[in-house]
Amino acid sequence: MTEEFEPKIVGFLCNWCSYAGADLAGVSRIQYPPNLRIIRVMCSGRVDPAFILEAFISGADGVLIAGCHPGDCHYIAGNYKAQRRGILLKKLLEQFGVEPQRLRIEFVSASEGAKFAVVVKEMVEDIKKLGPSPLKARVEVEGLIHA
Amino acid sequence: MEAKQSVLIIGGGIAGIQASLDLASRGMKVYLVEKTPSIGGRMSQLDKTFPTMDCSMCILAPKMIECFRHPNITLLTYAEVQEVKGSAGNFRVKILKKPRFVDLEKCTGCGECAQHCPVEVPNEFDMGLGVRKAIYVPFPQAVPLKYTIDDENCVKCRLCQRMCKAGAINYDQPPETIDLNVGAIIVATGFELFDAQTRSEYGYGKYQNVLTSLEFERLLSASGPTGGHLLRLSDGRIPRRIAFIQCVGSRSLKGGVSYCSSACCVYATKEGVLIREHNPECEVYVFYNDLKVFGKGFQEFVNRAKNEWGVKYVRALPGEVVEDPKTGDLTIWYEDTTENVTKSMKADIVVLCPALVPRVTSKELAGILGLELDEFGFMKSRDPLFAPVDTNLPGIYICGYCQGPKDIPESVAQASGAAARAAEAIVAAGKEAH
Amino acid sequence: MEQNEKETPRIGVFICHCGINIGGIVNVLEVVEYAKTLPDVVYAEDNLYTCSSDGLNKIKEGIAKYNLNRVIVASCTPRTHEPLFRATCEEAGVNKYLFEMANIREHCSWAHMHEHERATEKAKDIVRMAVAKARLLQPQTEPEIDVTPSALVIGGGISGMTAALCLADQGFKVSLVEKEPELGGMLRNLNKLYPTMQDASKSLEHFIKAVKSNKSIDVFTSTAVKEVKGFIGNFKVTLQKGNSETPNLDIGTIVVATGATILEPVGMYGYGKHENVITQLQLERLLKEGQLKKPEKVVMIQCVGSREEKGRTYCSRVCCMTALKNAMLIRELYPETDVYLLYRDLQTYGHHYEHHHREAQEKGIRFIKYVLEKPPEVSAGKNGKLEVNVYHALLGEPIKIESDLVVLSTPLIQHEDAKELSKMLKVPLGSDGFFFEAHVKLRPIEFATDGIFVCGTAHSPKDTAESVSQAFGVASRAAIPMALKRLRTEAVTALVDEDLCSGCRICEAVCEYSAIEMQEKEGKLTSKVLEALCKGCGTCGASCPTGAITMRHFTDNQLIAQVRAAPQVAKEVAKHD
Amino acid sequence: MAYEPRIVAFLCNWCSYMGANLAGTSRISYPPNIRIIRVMCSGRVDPIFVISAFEAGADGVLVCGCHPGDCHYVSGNLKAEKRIETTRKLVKLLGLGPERLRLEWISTSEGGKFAEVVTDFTQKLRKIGPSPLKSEANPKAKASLNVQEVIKKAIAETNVRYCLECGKCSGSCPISRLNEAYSPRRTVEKFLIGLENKVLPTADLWTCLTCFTCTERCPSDVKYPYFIRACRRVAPVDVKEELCAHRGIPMALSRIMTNPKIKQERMDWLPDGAEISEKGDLLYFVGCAPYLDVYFEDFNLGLIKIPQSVVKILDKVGIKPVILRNEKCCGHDLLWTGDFENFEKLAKVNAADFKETGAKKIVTACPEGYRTFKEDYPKFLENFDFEVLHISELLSELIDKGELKFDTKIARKVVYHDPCRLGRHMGVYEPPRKVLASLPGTELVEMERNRQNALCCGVSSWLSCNRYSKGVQIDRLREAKATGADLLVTACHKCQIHWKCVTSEKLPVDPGEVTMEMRDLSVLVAEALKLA
Repeated sequence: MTEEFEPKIVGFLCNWCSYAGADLAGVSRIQYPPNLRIIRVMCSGRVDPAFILEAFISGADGVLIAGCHPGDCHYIAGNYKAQRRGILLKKLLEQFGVEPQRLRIEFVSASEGAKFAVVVKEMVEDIKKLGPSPLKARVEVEGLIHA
Repeated sequence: MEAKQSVLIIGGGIAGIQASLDLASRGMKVYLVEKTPSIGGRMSQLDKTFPTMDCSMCILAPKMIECFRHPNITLLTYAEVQEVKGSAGNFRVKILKKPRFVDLEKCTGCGECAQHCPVEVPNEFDMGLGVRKAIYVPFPQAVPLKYTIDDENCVKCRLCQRMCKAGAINYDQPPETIDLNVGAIIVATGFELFDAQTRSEYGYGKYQNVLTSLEFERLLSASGPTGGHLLRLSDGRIPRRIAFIQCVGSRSLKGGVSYCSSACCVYATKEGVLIREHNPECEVYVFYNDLKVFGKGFQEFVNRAKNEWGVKYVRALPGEVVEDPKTGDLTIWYEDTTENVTKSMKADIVVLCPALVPRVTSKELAGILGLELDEFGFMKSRDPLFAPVDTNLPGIYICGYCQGPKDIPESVAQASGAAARAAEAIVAAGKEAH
Repeated sequence: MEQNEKETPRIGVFICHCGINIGGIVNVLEVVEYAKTLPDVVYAEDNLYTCSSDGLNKIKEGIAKYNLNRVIVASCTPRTHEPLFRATCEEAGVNKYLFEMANIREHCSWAHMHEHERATEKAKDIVRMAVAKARLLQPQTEPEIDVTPSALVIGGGISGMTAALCLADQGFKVSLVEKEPELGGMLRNLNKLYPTMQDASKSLEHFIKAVKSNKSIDVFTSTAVKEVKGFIGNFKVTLQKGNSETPNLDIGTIVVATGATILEPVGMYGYGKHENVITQLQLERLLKEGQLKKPEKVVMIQCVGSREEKGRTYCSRVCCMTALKNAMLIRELYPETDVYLLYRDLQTYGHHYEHHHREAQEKGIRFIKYVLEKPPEVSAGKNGKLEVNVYHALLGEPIKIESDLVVLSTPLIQHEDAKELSKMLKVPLGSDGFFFEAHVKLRPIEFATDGIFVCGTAHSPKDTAESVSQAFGVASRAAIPMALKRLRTEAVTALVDEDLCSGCRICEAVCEYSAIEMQEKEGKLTSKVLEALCKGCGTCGASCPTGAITMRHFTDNQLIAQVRAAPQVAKEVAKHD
Repeated sequence: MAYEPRIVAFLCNWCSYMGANLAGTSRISYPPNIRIIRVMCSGRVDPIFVISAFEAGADGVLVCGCHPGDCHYVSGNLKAEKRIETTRKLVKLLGLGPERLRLEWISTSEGGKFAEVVTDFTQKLRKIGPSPLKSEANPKAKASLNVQEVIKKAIAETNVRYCLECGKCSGSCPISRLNEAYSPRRTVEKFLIGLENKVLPTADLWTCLTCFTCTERCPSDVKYPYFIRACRRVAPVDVKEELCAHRGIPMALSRIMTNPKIKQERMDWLPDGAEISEKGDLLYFVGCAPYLDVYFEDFNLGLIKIPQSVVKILDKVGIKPVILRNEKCCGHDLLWTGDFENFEKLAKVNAADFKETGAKKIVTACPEGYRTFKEDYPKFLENFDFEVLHISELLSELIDKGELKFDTKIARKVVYHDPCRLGRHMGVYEPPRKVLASLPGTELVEMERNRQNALCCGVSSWLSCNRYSKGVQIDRLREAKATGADLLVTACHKCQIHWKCVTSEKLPVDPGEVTMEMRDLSVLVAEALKLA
């Protein structure tokens, strides 16, 4: 099929800031490409590395984790922990041959609808450049797809 | 709900919200009256809050929604207190509910009406910098998320009525009077800005690039008229230098109020830091007299602003601001009192920090309630030392800025204080009854 | 609660047009048809406004007609509408935690208004993800705990006494603990109180009498808190008087009102070297006892040991007003005495204090601003006088004052023993040494740990009026759980699989709410969640190496199911079935 | 004892002084009434020498120089001739009699002529009789005051004690901007911490323009100009005299007028046919126009047109104003230069004369007089209860009543300058604008800084006329010019004098940027009524 590659991105958004930010983007009718699939978590600290790997294995071309700005975390410091894990995880992904740019960690506050849209736009463009996730290819070849 | 167990709270800002939640969550019935179409008050207009730089709306919105959802809280927005009779334990209150011309039950807040409304008017929420329609919600996170037709500007084209699938528009909606019976009353009517135009030497209202701090707050806000892009309104240019002027009308024995508004030094610092975040190229100068850093973490915040963010402080209240009519650039004349030299500085935007003053309407409200005001129009405490939230009348309590200058945490703590006193009064009334 | 697992999910999906907000962009009917193809979906329909009362009835009818045990509404954001739909489900007998929301407005139709087809595809994906999670949803109950209607107030100063009295008058029992033999705290040292200039000791008498005579208040003087166990509503507190230990108190909520003390400026400006260099507090006492001999020239120095570049950086808030007050008292006492006030920035905030400043100006107090870089110098001068040299920053000139009394304004600082208390209560101290509240802006007088509150100068320097204000506030916050008697706690909490738990304590370390404690079970150390304290953020779950911890309502398999559903392409999935 | 005139004579060193010597060596006798002061050239004789001689009680003043053409300094004597002419006019206005001032050419060889001149002058003065100023004690003498007390009182009364040292005053002060050394804030602060001696003997005390810009803006309501005025009263006089422009002639004239015996001849300006009354409801206070018109005649400002216009306008609406033929100075300049004693004397005399006429209303075309009568007299005198109007107020009243009809089109773009005394001192901003706006054909434009923010014309009370004040003047003219207007209207004589003065000197800027046609409000109105 000749149609342009449209990456699938899985986004983990914390309930208190980033999810609200995404809401605001919508409310303010700020347009961004429809490639993101949002999963709401109470706190970005909840995002287990396993979820992220799972996303890639399931065929995601990119993963976004968005949490409150430092200091804003509804749970005091969950967002820091997410941040720290993210950095480690990028290294890990490289081991798997997944470009670290496919994982993006962002602070998006409830008032940053515009920023949220920008983040998604950028990510979609970046990943379009990278092409489909190598992991996805492998997964399909090795037939590890979850029924 | 019997009168003794219910409380009337006047003012839907952060203080009124906190008092409402405190009382409601302990099982008391609360009527929260707000004269605008949405609760949220001043705090909802702020971009960030000092000294933590919390996003204001992020931390406020959940509380607003909690108020809306709480089974013990009845929101009476777009409403005003008309008459109060009776005494502690048993007040009889008349509330005037102004017509929204929109059926609260039917309106789903989808916004289709506003999308098609042809009338654009300056948006109060953005301090008039942005525009809204004649049918509007004050801001996207408004609570309740219900639309209101502002009668003055509506041209009755009925487009909204045609667009509204829910059939919520009702041009014939009459004003409504509600009778309440409450055991206690809490007043939390907050503040407004001193009219910066009275200090004509700064050219506010005459020069487009001279703004008040609240206008500037909206200009900084991601949800503001420029979507958080820091631009000059006169020509859309990116500012290279922004100057803040403190004490515009405050600490003034003439042409203003004699007290210190208490928040300006630090919120100017906050806005200064935000500017540097937006655009590190843009210089920030804060012209002050005494830097008021008395609050928890304030001095540390100012130190960070100086050392980490490069916000510059000049001990001087400028004499005047003059615009170059060709460029719209502003020249500030001042004496640097620590360098002992009088000089001028060019700036792209000048932000005035006007005195924060009690609501003009508080006089009228005090009249209705029978409360005493002090010389500035603040609600008077029974004893400024040991009964700060009590008034001359038992059963009526005050909190937040309407009681005197304070910042958000002080307002929140005091709101809880007023709630405690209201609860006490109700417990006492209960005892008498038995 | 696990018994529902067997029950096969019967999912109903209600998709909202939201007028034309969704319907105008997303092909809702196509989504409805798609939803019907998804596993365990037994019913799907579209509504003009699902949130309208008519829409809500449709949900109830659906539940009854197709005996649905899972409900999905695909419309707007759960942040505003979830509670409404949850309530509807409960009314129709479906546990509210079996409701899931798919946000196809804010996150879809509004964000992709010009791409109808792809928006529709995305809407389908979002619905599919919701279904994936809904299939695994479990009903939850919000556990309730009892609350002992009795408060512990630590500290018998003006804050503690105010809080105690207010709590007592709200009908609660109060135990007031003061480590000194007398109630009163800092006020016992003070002379007059600004702004009203009333007599500190007179006001204090009145309060102490009120506290002692209040039947609901037990006063423990010369007493310290020895141990605190348990959690909100159910604290067990041990007090110690001398070396006799009192029996445990059952406490519902705790108020920390331990106050602050004043910095002793040893070695600063010749304090300790010249006996006519004293602190503002010593002057206060001299004035109180009428012991101040007539000085010719008094010099007061502000910010002594506060607002420093490093170290004690904070402003102590009360010193400027205290100095102004005492300067005026001296001028009233001895009108010929010149009083110089050497300040950095006058903290005459609020609507009373600037007025005092003006009064001081009328009384001829001489104000001289100095800067941190060039602090004043105090040295021995001629015939027993002191020579104060200060660089007058606003004249740019050095000024020399022959003074016979130098008064140092030193800041309020935290008590030494505060550290122990903070450990005992598991509540933090800030870098300034004062107790650190849960949220600087909106939770200023409570700790992150439920049921423990703070007020007065234990929280940060403040004057009497401000401490009293906070004390009343605390009296409300601390009363709420006691007034409710029973407390509903989070249903969305952490859940430990004790077999998998290796007792590594990582979760204990990462939890900000001290909601995890370790327990011995069959000789094995495992972590245990104190549900009353858990807020359900899930940080512990994410950091658990063995995957022993998961979250209710946001379980690993629920989230992973969503993750797996996310990247698939609707068309293909549709083909599968 | 019989009256013997005292003559003060200024003799030039090269001719007349030698002539006097010759008279002596040749034993030619002449009356001993003369006291000789040697000057290098008669051109050196400044009007203030003459006026001071009269103020000090001289009955006559004689100025002698070389014959035209013989001047050792080419033409000093001709300059003297012109200057003496002007001075004589002033002497005439003062009513001393022009013949009391005499100019003579006496060469080295004319000992005889010298003796004749002295003899003749002495006889003439014997006939005229003694100068009315003679008897008076030196009016310069001032009451001795307790400096500390005066300052303490001023600090309290002018709110200086409330200073927050924010520097808003200095940031507003037109002079501080140009003169780094000057700061109202620092001046105040020195007084507040007991360092007044660092100010009192210095020029700082005489630098303030008393323009009220700082007063207008001070958040602590510090009335700095009043404070300065009070301090000037107890400051050393010599510093002041050094800093007074025109060698202090204006103050000298004012002081002279405190003398009750003075009978001025100041009514020559009255237009033919204009009727004025002795008694009546409305008194028009002319002010210094006649003197200024003479003293600054070289500027050709036609200042005398101002009272003439006023009288004509009043006549047009049928008002025959009372005008005092021996009207005294209002005392404004004395008051603001700290000479309270002589100010009070003038105030008393004026108040008495006003009452005489039975007037209820006092109208003036001079902001200083206006301010002084409305603001200061009531504070210094008991029951000074007149309604005081500035001409612009009266005019706009008349326009409201429709009593003024303008038949001439004044097709000009006009910019109005707010004189400090009229504007910030008294809050009269709108009446002048209203008058201008109602002139047919005029387009009224505003300067960037107008009304309460208007910039001062640069000098007040003839004090501290220096490069800084010139800077202010140029700045203001630039601002006026920048509006694109072609006529600069003010309502104060002195604004015009100061601007004319600065533009007639060598300018630091291109004259095109600042030179502008100027007009007084009343004169322009008269023109619009075809009365000019």
